[in-house]
Amino acid sequence: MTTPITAPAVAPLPAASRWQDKWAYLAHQIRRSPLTMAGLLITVMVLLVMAFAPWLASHDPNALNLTQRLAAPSAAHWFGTDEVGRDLFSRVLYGSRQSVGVGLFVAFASCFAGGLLGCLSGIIGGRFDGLIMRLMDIMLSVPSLVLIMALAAALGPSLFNAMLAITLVRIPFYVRLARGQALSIRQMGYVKAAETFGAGRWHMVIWHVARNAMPPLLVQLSLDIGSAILMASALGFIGLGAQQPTAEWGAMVATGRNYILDQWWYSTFPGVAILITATGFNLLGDGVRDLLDPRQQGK
Amino acid sequence: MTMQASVQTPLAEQAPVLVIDDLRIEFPAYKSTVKALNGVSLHVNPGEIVGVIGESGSGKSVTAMLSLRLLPERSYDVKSGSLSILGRDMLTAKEKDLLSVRGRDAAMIFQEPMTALNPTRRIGRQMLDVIIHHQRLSKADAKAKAIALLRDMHIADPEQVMNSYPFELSGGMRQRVMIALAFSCDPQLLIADEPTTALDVTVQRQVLLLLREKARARGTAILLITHDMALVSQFCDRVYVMYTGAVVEQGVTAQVMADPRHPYTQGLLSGLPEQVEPGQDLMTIRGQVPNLSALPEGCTFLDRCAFATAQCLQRPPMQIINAAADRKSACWLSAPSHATAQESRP
Amino acid sequence: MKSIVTPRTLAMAVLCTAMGLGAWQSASAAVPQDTLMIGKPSDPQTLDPAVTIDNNDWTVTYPAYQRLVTYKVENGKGSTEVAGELASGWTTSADNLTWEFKLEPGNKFDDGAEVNAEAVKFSFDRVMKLKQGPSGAFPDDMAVSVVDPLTVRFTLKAPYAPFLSTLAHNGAAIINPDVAKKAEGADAYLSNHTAGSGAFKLVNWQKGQALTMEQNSYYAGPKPTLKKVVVKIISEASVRRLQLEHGDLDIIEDMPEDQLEALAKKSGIVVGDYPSLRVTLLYLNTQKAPMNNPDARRAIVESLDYDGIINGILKGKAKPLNGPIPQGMWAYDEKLPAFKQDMEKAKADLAKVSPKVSNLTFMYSDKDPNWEPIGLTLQAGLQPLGVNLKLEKLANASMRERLGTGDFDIAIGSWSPDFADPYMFMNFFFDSKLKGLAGNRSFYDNPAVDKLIRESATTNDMTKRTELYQQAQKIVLNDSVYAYLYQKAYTLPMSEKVKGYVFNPMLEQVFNVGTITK
Amino acid sequence: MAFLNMLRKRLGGLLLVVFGVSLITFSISHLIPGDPARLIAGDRATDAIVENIRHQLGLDLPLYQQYGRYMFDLFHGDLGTSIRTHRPVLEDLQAFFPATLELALAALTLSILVGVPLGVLSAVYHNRFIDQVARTLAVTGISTPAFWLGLGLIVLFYGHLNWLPGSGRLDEGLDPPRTVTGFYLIDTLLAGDTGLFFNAVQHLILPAITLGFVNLGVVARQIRSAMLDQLGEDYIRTARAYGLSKWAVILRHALPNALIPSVTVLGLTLGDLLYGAVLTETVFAWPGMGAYVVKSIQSLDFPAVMGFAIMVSFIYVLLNMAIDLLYRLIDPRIGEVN
Repeated sequence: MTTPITAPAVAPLPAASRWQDKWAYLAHQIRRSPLTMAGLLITVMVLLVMAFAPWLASHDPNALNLTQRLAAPSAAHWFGTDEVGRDLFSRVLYGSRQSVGVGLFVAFASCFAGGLLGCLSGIIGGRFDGLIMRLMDIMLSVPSLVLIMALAAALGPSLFNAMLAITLVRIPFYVRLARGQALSIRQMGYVKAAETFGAGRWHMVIWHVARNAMPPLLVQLSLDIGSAILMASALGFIGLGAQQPTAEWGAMVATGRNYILDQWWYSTFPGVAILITATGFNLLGDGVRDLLDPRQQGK
Repeated sequence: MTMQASVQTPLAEQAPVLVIDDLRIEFPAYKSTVKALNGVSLHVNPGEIVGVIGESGSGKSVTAMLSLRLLPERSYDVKSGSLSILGRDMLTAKEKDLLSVRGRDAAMIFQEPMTALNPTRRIGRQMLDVIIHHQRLSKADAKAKAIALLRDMHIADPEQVMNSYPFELSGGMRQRVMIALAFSCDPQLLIADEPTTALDVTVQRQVLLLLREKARARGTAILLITHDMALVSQFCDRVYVMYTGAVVEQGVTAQVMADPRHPYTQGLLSGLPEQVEPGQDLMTIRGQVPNLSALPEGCTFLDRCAFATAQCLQRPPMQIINAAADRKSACWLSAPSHATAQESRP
Repeated sequence: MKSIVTPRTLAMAVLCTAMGLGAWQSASAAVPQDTLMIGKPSDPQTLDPAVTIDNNDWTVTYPAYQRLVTYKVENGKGSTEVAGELASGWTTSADNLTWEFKLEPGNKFDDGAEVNAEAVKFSFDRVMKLKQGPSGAFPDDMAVSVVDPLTVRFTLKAPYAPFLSTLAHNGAAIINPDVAKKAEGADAYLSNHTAGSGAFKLVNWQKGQALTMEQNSYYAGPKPTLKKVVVKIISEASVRRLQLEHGDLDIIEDMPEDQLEALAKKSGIVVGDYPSLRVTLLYLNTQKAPMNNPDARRAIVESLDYDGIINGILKGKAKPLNGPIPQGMWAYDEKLPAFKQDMEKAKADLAKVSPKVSNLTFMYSDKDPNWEPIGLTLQAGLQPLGVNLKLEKLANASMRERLGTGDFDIAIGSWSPDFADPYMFMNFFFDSKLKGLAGNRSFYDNPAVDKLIRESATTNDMTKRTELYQQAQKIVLNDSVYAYLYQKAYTLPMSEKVKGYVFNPMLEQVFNVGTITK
Repeated sequence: MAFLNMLRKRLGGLLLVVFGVSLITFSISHLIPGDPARLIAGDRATDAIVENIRHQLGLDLPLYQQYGRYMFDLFHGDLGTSIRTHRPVLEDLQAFFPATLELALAALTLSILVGVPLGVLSAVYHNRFIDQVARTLAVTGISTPAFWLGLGLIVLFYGHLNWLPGSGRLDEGLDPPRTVTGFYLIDTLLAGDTGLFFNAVQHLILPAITLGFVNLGVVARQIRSAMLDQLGEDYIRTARAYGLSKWAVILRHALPNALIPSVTVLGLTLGDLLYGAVLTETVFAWPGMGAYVVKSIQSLDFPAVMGFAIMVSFIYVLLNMAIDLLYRLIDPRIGEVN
């Protein structure tokens, strides 16, 4: 490459490597991008709602009132009530615990499992690598929703099983990513050095590789949370997610669609909740990608 | 087009094709600004070959890019000064007006001919794009012109080259294509940014000779950006030495080579053996280029200079050494009274 | 220079096209006068009368085929009594084991072939040979023989009281024997086509979209006024409703109660409301602790908020039950009191159960949107009694599997009769031979009850049968074998242009398209 | 030679994938609790009836024999018979697949028509207001639950405005065109019936928007990132240095080169659209594979689910191959020159 055509790249990163400076620089980058900022704000807000749902909710989310069925939004019920008279505002708040919880769990679990498997596959190589990669090829080519639905049907419908199923289908992406990193790190030689420590030091090797493969995995992870939230709500929508009376956004939209013409609020509010939350996480994920992906820097 | 411009015309008799005057620009960065150019003044006369030499970070490439205003808009702030090509102010011109300057009045050749050409477009298409854009020629005429240009660049089989993708050609061949492209609209000025750095040593020489031959033949002026002193000494009429975004020494090449007045120029020349092959990196000056976002008050070469005095805490202006030859240097020591700097060189 | 199409012009072009199309749409024609449009949520699974046991398929098959007998229509209302359709009359032997049917001459299949005794024999032999769902309605050992071209004889090994009623059932359809000559074989052909002598025949089935039926030109009965019947598949209830409101559909099935009220207020739309025999009930697993204890079952029956369910969730579109046999079916016992919530008694009964009941599961599926709120209601009712009810929502298929194996505490279901006989509510529900999916889903096992209901099934005297069934009812009600929630009205939103619809409780989702006018 | 090698490798991969997918789906479908024979027999069937059906379907054979039988039939082009519809699975899929493909292609076209300009604008005006707007739109697309958007669109455009139809592929009462390709847009034109063609287009608009909106975000993101890469390249600077106008540079130089790496991503989104159609199809009563497979799973229709999975995997691998080929065609740098 030629000399950069923008600013001579002498200064931007602070020379000091103290962590305070790094954080200050990070904060500066986030502040510079209004979208990342918005994503961060939404995410923080959603996490707060998750944590403080019991204090924020105006009603018991599971309390039935058959005389107050499908009531329109009012001072008593800000988002109205559902078909058995439960307060929708409270249910939307509590629903964040299921929907966002699943998103976070799935993203982190599949990143961890896939990252580990990918690193191992890349380091060990040979037949093990071939086997793992073929398996991942197959998993990638099975339609994911079918796999998830079949798994959920096999294990029985529950939020936990839905989580496991989504995690499983997300794993191949991380395996490929981590393996690619592991291979290129292997080329760089210092894994070889670690290998000379002997077979007893495998964890050292894995640690080396994993630490270096981390940035792209983190980028993928941050981009994945939003889609995991959507996938969880899609499962809820077709009835394979959380079980009643637990509040879950996708299931609420699904039930609410029966009433969409006369009781618009029922599926609108949980739908908006999904939209806003997923948007927040996706914006934040975009921001993280821009920060961590070297290709996007300096442009 | 002014083809009659005599190659041997003494300097500064006609209006210069490029004039840069006291140009200061900054790049905003995190918690600071990078002061990339700090009062650059230079000019190129018609038909002249002018070298600009300096380390990376000296601002030479920024100067070249800014001449055609190719830096991304809004990424920099012009603090002062002006830049004009053939009398047209390039810094304030509308983007639309620049389009007729770029490629026609002034053309540019880049360092890496592999990436400087569109990798997925055939050479012919890329040449025709430019020729048809600037000259009202039919496609057939433009094609004939492109072939003639390529042949003129000593390319044996122009048709085949026209039909090739950049990756199918050798580095030297690609640079010949670039030169052909540069001359396609008979520009008055050609800015060559490290045109041979990426090439083999043997090819470098051929390409430069070709470039000079064609420029002289057409009366085109060249601004040659390089970090290679040997190259300047062999090809340029005049030279500007740049350091930390400013010209620190200027003059006719032979004079500068024979009698460098700025310690930085001396440093550049000190490692230069006689009959050096171009392309070798000869920088042997100790220390580092200072951070452009935090330049010292005084002379920016202070930390690396063996002759620094208390006076150097104040930044030296350009000292005129020989007004007639436009010979200047930005060192307190280069004033006539301190003309002994060269002798006292260790 | 600007030879290429820029994204901007493209976007403009797309936008203009879309707007042009929008304008064009409003000019599109409404449904023609002689076409009846019926909207239903899902595609039929199979059209083979010997295979289908799903009313959803019968919308198409019932009007395409004829049977030996059919339900009478009295004063525009469907009756549970039968009259001859293809049969002009029949005789029964004294021991009720031999039935002989005389066929009306002149009936023809949709290819012009005569409907004769051979066809009847072919159809019933096929049902009994395939041994799929519909065969369950007929006695196992039934034999069919041709006496002459227009006389057919059924021979039973044991008396079977509901026999005549079962012949009006969809599975008793008379099929054109020529289907055996079809290249793909009769079974494959019949699952996709109709081959009957009914007023209409299927002409086109766009899978997942629509089934188009046209008049059978050989139909011997009075010529229908409708030329065409189209069954559209539209899964979203809200979309079906919008299409009815816009006049794109004439009749829509399976609407949630909550939409009916708003729908009824729209001009040009009538919501038909018919007393039906469809009962909704809870299966209480009598073979699994703690529900094997009658006191635990009684507590469930007493803790249910019947009023809240009927008036809240069902918006009053249902009637409370007082026993296994719903109102409108003979042998219904009007002297029994309706079920009522009684938390005090429930508490007392629950206290008798040891060990203490603290956890129960409630199994349901998404087949009926009311099941979930009912589960939530039961959950809320049991909470003050210290019982934690876990709701388990399954795909309908998985739920049926577990119903069959008895892997549940409490489950919910609906049941509508296939033929007009209390046999559907007593023998299927309580006979210890029919445990599991077959009907006895509470896995009830009581020899005394078995004896009463089996005797009733083989007796021909209606008064005697009623007496036997009412005796059995007392025993099972005391045992709280099921929790009877409600008897739901059949509601059918349709355009007010549709005239002459006759509802028959045995034939939900079946439309008398031969006599409907528009 | 390189091409033949690629083809051979891919075909080998295809066999492996079909084998693996069939094994996985077969195992899963037999893990799912549920007895298909019971389901067919219906609620009131006796054990004898169920047993008979089980025997007819070969469900009483040992598992390995069932799998063996299945694979044998598979290689003879027979995907078995659907338990739910009683029809050959292949026939069912043939009936439903064109509708899904037509919808997915329409959604892809729509998302490209809007997503590419959006991505280009976003990259050209990097970090400026237009970029923020375009990115917000893209992220919103990715974050919108399709089932929810679809319902909203129906209520608005069909329910309130009555501009566009809300379900199905044609108006009620219209007879579909004679099946040639199964794509109504093509079949109606082949039949020369423009009225029917426009009707089919109208029906396609809302579902395509619903499905395409999600993909729009993916496309815009990909194009933005690829454009940013290209705009930073030296040849862009060259083109500008030779006086080509900003948009000439962007559209003639940067965009084609940004599209080359994007072809892979965009092509693979077609796969996502095919699977993603499931929910959209349910909402719009679109008679495609999505609704079919959801119902099949719910009714434990193993042969149908397996047939679907195998066919989709097959398509996925074929799609990959096609993209590889396309890539070779449009990128002169990959080829057999060297």
